[in-house]
Amino acid sequence: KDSGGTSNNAGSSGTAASGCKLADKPPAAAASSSTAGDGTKVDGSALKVGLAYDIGGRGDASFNDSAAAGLDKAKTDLGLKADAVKELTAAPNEAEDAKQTRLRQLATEGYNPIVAVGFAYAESLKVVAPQFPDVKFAIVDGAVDGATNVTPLVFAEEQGSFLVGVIAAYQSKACHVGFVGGVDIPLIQKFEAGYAQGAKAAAPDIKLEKKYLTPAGDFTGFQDPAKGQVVGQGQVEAGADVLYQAAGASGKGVFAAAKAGNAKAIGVDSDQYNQPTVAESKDVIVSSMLKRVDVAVFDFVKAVAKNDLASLPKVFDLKVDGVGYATSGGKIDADLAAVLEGYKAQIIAGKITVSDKPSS
Amino acid sequence: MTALAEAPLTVVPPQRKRKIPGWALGMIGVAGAIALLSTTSYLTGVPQLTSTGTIQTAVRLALPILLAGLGGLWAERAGVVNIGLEGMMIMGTWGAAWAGYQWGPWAALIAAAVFGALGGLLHAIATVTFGVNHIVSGVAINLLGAGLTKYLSTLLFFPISHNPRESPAVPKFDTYSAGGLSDWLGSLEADQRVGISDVAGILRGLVTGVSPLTMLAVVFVVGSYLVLWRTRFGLRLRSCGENPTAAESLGVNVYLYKYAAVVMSGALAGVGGAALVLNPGNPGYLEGQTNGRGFIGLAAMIFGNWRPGGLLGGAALFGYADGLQLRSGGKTFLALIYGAVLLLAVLVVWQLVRRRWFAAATGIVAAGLLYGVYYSVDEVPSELTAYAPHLVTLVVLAVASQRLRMPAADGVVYRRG
Amino acid sequence: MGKLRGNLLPPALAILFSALLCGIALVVSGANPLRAFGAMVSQVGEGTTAVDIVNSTGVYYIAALAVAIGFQMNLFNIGVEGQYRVAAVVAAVFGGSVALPPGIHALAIILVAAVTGALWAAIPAILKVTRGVNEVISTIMMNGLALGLAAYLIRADVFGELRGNNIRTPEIPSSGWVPGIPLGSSGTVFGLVFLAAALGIGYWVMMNRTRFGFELRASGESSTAAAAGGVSAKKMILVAMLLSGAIAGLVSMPEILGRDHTYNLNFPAGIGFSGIAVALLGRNHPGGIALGALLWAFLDKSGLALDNVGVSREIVTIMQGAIVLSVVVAYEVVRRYELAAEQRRVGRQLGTVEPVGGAA
Amino acid sequence: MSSSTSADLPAAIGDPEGPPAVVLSGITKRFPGVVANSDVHLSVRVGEVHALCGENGAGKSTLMKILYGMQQPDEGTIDVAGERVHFRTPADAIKVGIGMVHQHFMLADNLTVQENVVLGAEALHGIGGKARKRILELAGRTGLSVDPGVLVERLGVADRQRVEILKVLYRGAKVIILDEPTAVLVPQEVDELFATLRGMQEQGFTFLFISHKLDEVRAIADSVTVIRRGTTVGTADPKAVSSRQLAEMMVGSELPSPETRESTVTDREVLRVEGLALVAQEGTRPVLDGIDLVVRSGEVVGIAGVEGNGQTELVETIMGMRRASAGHVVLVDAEGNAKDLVKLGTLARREAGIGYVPEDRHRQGLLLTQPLWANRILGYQTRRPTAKGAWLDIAGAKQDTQRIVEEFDVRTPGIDVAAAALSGGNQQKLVVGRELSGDPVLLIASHPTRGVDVGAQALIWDEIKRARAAGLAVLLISADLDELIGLSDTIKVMLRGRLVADADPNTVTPEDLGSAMTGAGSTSDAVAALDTPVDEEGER
Ligand SMILES: Nc1ncnc2c1ncn2[C@@H]1O[C@H](COP(=O)(O)OP(=O)(O)OP(=O)(O)O)[C@@H](O)[C@H]1O
Ligand SMILES: Nc1ncnc2c1ncn2[C@@H]1O[C@H](COP(=O)(O)OP(=O)(O)OP(=O)(O)O)[C@@H](O)[C@H]1O
Ligand SMILES: [Mg+2]
Ligand SMILES: [Mg+2]
Repeated sequence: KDSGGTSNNAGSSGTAASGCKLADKPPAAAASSSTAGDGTKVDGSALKVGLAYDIGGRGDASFNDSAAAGLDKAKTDLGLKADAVKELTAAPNEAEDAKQTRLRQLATEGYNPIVAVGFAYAESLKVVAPQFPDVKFAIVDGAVDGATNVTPLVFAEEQGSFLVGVIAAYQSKACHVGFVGGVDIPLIQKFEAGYAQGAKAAAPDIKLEKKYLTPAGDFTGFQDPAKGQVVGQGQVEAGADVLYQAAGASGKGVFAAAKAGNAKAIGVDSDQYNQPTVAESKDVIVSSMLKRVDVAVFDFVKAVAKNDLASLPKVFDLKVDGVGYATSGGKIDADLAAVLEGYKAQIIAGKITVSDKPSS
Repeated sequence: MTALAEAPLTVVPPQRKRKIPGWALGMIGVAGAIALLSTTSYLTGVPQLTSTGTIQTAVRLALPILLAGLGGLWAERAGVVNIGLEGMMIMGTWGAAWAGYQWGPWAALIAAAVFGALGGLLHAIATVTFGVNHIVSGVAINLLGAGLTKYLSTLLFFPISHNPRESPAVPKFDTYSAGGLSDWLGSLEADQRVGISDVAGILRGLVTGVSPLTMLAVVFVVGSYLVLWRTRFGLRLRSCGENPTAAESLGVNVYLYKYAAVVMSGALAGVGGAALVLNPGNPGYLEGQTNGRGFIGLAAMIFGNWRPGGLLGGAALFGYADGLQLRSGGKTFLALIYGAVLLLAVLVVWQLVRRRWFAAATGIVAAGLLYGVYYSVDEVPSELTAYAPHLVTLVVLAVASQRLRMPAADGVVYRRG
Repeated sequence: MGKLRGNLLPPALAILFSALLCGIALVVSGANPLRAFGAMVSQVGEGTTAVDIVNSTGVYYIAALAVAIGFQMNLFNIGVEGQYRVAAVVAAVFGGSVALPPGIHALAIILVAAVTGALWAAIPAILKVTRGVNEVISTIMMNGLALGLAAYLIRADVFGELRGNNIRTPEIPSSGWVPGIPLGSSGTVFGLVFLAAALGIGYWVMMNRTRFGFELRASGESSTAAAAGGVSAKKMILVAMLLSGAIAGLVSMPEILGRDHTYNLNFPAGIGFSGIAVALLGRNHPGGIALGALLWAFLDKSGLALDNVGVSREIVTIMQGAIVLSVVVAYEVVRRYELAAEQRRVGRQLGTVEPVGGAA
Repeated sequence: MSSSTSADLPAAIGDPEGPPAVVLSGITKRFPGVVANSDVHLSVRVGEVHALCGENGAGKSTLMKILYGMQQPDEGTIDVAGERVHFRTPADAIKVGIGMVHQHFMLADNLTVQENVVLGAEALHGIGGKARKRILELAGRTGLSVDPGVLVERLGVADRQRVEILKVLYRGAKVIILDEPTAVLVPQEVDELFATLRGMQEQGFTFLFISHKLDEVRAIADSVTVIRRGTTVGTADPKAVSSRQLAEMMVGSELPSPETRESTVTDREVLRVEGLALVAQEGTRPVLDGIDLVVRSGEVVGIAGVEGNGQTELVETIMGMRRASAGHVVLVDAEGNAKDLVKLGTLARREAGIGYVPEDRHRQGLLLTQPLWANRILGYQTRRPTAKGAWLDIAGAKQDTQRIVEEFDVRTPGIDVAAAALSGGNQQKLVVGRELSGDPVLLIASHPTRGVDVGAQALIWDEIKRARAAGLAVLLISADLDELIGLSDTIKVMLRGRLVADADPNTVTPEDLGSAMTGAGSTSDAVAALDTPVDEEGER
């Protein structure tokens, strides 16, 4: 009988336990302060908010859930009434007009603002938004050219991924890290690009494994933990000892592979250390790249309530805490935290620009 | 009637003497495959082809396919085409998660079998009792299986997992390794000696981190062979797939055996679904988790010529190709192309010996083309390697289809009387 | 009269049976079935749902015709799914990269789509004819390969272009669009819905009035009798498969030329499989398929309304599965009954029902 | 009835002085549209060979299937050895010692002889070595000399027949039903079979024997029961009645005869086959080998041969349904233009003027669920009156179907009924009518009257003779040697894919033909061996 997680990783070459030769640490950050919390109480009780989720909807433990959290926060903080909220969810493989119908339905029932969660709604909004010029729409992860009543809520995933790349470099004993993407689409490539750049910045000699589970268009890559596990295991055996996944539900397989191979893992989107569905492997999760869809949704609703959409950032990036990293589980010590804050400050200050396209 | 016995009255195809028994042929095939892989691995410098991890992965990926394929085998040996395996597998994943969450992995296994069997029962009612076209019924069952599980998980899993498309985590089986043997093989593999290391890697992959489910699957394969080919039950079941009218005329209750076979088929497919849930990496049920594996199982069964041993080979090939592309991507895929060139070369020589000029020429052209690809491309685009298993299946079927022999009454709607 | 009854009774019974089944499921899960069904029906009047149903009927109709051509001769083209996807990409790429006069441009795109679909279907057809490869398996494999090919073709470094987080083919200029019938706030009916209707008529004429249709049906009914009657099975397989593929290639044309003007990552999947179900519902008859497509589209589109009344939308999928299964069972039962009735009728008319006594 | 060897008398059926082995009384069985059996009475004594005669569709097979438990009677009772029995499945009938050899082989090709034999009777000796031993013991009695481990697909017809009998023996049956066992056998094989039956009869076996060949019935049977249109007409002593009397009992009228009066043979060649060869898909052994054949206008050339010697393949190769590996098929049309068809497809050959009556009307001749007029189109989908160019001419097809129905006396309520609703004979009349409609120069007729009742048979013979007189060339394949001798102007004997002998229909007897067909050599001047001797090496 196998005693769980002691299987040797044959591939991890001689450098084991020695860690990376690290680059110079960035200058310590000046005590950064978040821009949030400007004190004034905003009243949103008059709003009727509609949410159109992407596949998965509330409860997907991923970005839909995160959007839901933003909505819930608006309920408590802005006084949004529970019955003044409507949430609808997309079905897998549905046609374009189903998305349009969903948005239109919310609009005709008087919901305003309406948040579309996921770039899949971009094409539909292009059609629907002009039909309801008075309704304020927002789209998470996307933008609609030329529609003035659609607020894009986009994130600098590459910046957050940069920081977890740094974490990976500092945590890796073999100086060899891995990235597992769910589906090979531009959005996920942003994660890869930032991660690779961050890891390289912290440890120029670092080796990187990367793999996408399925090519663009085949979205089963977000739904196949078995494949995630295989790829994760492959990367561990190739020598990687910190794995970063941006693979939706398939990420669970990556965590399991990391656990079985005595490696570490980095979660994505929300703080996965605290997520019940991956509780089994929580001890290997050193951090998660946070994509604060909840912040964006909340800020958007708040801005609508204040009638001040211009105050919203163009991109939810490190500066506005739109992205970040999680520290739950206590795997990030004070030294590393200082380093991370240093990099963060440099990125915010524009001294480091993080590319959103993988280099190769 | 002695005089008659001497004069052959009909144009009988000459009796081909099978000098070599099936199992030996299988062993030779396996040995050949290992030799081919280790040569390729040596010549291209890609050790992943035969590493422990690759083999372990192949086993894991092959498992659900193998079980689904076995399900297909049972049904088709009794003459019922089961394209609804995918739906039955989905029902299995759901059942496994539902019971496994509450009562542990063994309960999961049983529940998966029961749920799959229910799908099989439905297929049997439609095809055997009502004489519906088998493909048609299968398509409908796939729809139904997907719908039912979605509905049930919204109903039952959502309150616990807070996700309508997912179950709560399900406890898993422990895995087992052949301790000393595994370590010894590991040291052999690490030696990097041509051939020996390869064989050691492959063997080690087979004895390390084995789940009880894998052992069970092996038991099922051997058991299916024994039951179907060595017992009276199996003989009767197969006779329903070969000539149901004849079977009925000898007092075999064809409907009953068809029902038994199709229900068994569903149960096996269900267990295949359980393998997905209980495999490492899967917390539990997840919508869309089967991802077409039921269909692949069917392909593996056809590939295996409706025999358990062949099916094992087909599932292994699929698991291997998929594992390889997932673990190491385009580079190893190129190595495989190189391996295919080697294989073709061997085949060409064989055809030349047998004076089959046309076949040999075709082989040379194909080998040339493949070698051209190998030579000119650095890495195959990941979009294409992702479906390497599909491509391999297609190519292998194209090459081997004419040697395949399905049960004579497979897919034929049978009516009593 | 009897014929009509034989054709209409089974589906009516099946729908009733399935509705009953789903009603029970709803009651068991604590929902009110009448309210659910009521919501679905009233949804038709909402917003653009009615138009969406019509548009979607057209798409399903084309897919089902493609499937039905094969079914007529017991050829199971499970590959419509892959055929329409590959055709859509190639046609979209073609349409977006050539400049042609209006009308001709659209026609050329449609032609390219049909040819591409046919070529993709040609592979399993040739494998079946020359190598005896079962088309069910080969077309399933081809569906996988189609996903891969489509993903490759829309790579930004091949034919695709990035749009925010989406990837798509270059937009087809308006000369290649097929205008629809705008119905104001109720939406726009795709112009190519009429293509679907025309295909249906063509299909009927071909099946019932031409030599080719006769040969196709003869091969389906009895391949041995067809062979003795001079119908070449191989030729029929090849032609039927190519024709089926060509029609499959047109499946996404209404949407691409009428609304999207590009192929992107949100391309709907699964229409091919729905097509199989619809063809079964309509019993390969062009009129029946139209009704089946309408029913399917209705269930799909008004199923969105179930979210409003707090009922899981998945009940619709169950209903669809149950309808297909019960409709084929019902057809089979009725077919048996009618054959027996016909034999009885002939027997009565020829007076063989009562034998000529025991006259020795 | 466990492992009783066939040498002991079974407990239930044994005593010749006791009650009859089988008594069927008042059996009625209805199918949709037809009453197959109506108040049938039949009594079979222990140890006798009881023959059952009747036209096609008279209900013989149905009656036997009822006795064997395959079908349940609507009315009536069955007594076996004096005891009332109710069979729900064949297993019940097997249990009381009834066995049946069916009209059509009931064998699974892809299973071995042993598997076929033990299937369903595994309880007796298992499925392994013991069963094998028992099979070898019994095999001698039936003359079967193959290894029980070979696949049935490797066996010829006669051996398959033996396996069928072996199956029955293995189950320890004492009452054996033989439904047309001789249909596929040549006279010599029939004699062998009869010798076997007589031997077994002495050991106490009881036989129910069905045959359309009345001479055979008179040769083997101890008593004969005649069935007409589902009812028993009476029982007779076969030694006391002539074949003709028997036949008239069956039909209730005069018997037709296939004899042709005067020769209409001309010297204009219509079909010339040269060196035709066909190689089966696997293996290199030719199925057809160097076939040379000429059919002239007004001539009927008959091909005799034991089933499975390549007649089917010859016809299908001439029709283009199989690709010849060598040779020529030259057809001369009415204008005298010769054309080699060997590269053309079936349709082109039909268009060139060949009519084709296939051997199996259900599988090859008809679209069973389609109306009669649609069946008229099959094979003529490119020609008037059923088609105009690429378009079907449905009105034309209906009209011409109506003509055939009238001219050929097809008994049907209309041309819109499905072909499946017609009886076999009427279906065949439709097929023959269709194939004589396209102004053919050559008719290829495979078993044109197989399984067709006497009335339809006479009509079909008449039509063929009429067309022949009008100059049609006919290639006739038939297993019915009387038909072959009666209709043909020339007979050729086919053996193992070759034409090995010519026979003169004016002088040859069925026995002569039979021995030529089995390769036993010519025993008569009427059969002249051709100069291509049988290739002995081909026997392996
Ligand atoms: N399963 C069935 N369903 C409907 N009709 C049937 C069925 N079996 C037989 N019949 C009909 O019953 C009648 C008797 O058929 P049966 O096969 O018993 O005749 P038979 O005397 O054996 O003829 P043959 O000499 O051709 O063997 C026929 O008219 C046939 O059409
Ligand atoms: N199993 C069956 N189910 C339905 N109808 C049947 C069945 N068997 C026979 N029949 C019907 O019985 C009629 C003739 O059958 P059958 O084969 O017994 O006729 P036949 O005169 O003996 O000719 P044949 O030589 O072709 O058998 C047809 O109408 C046929 O469709
Ligand atoms: Mg008959
Ligand atoms: Mg009969």
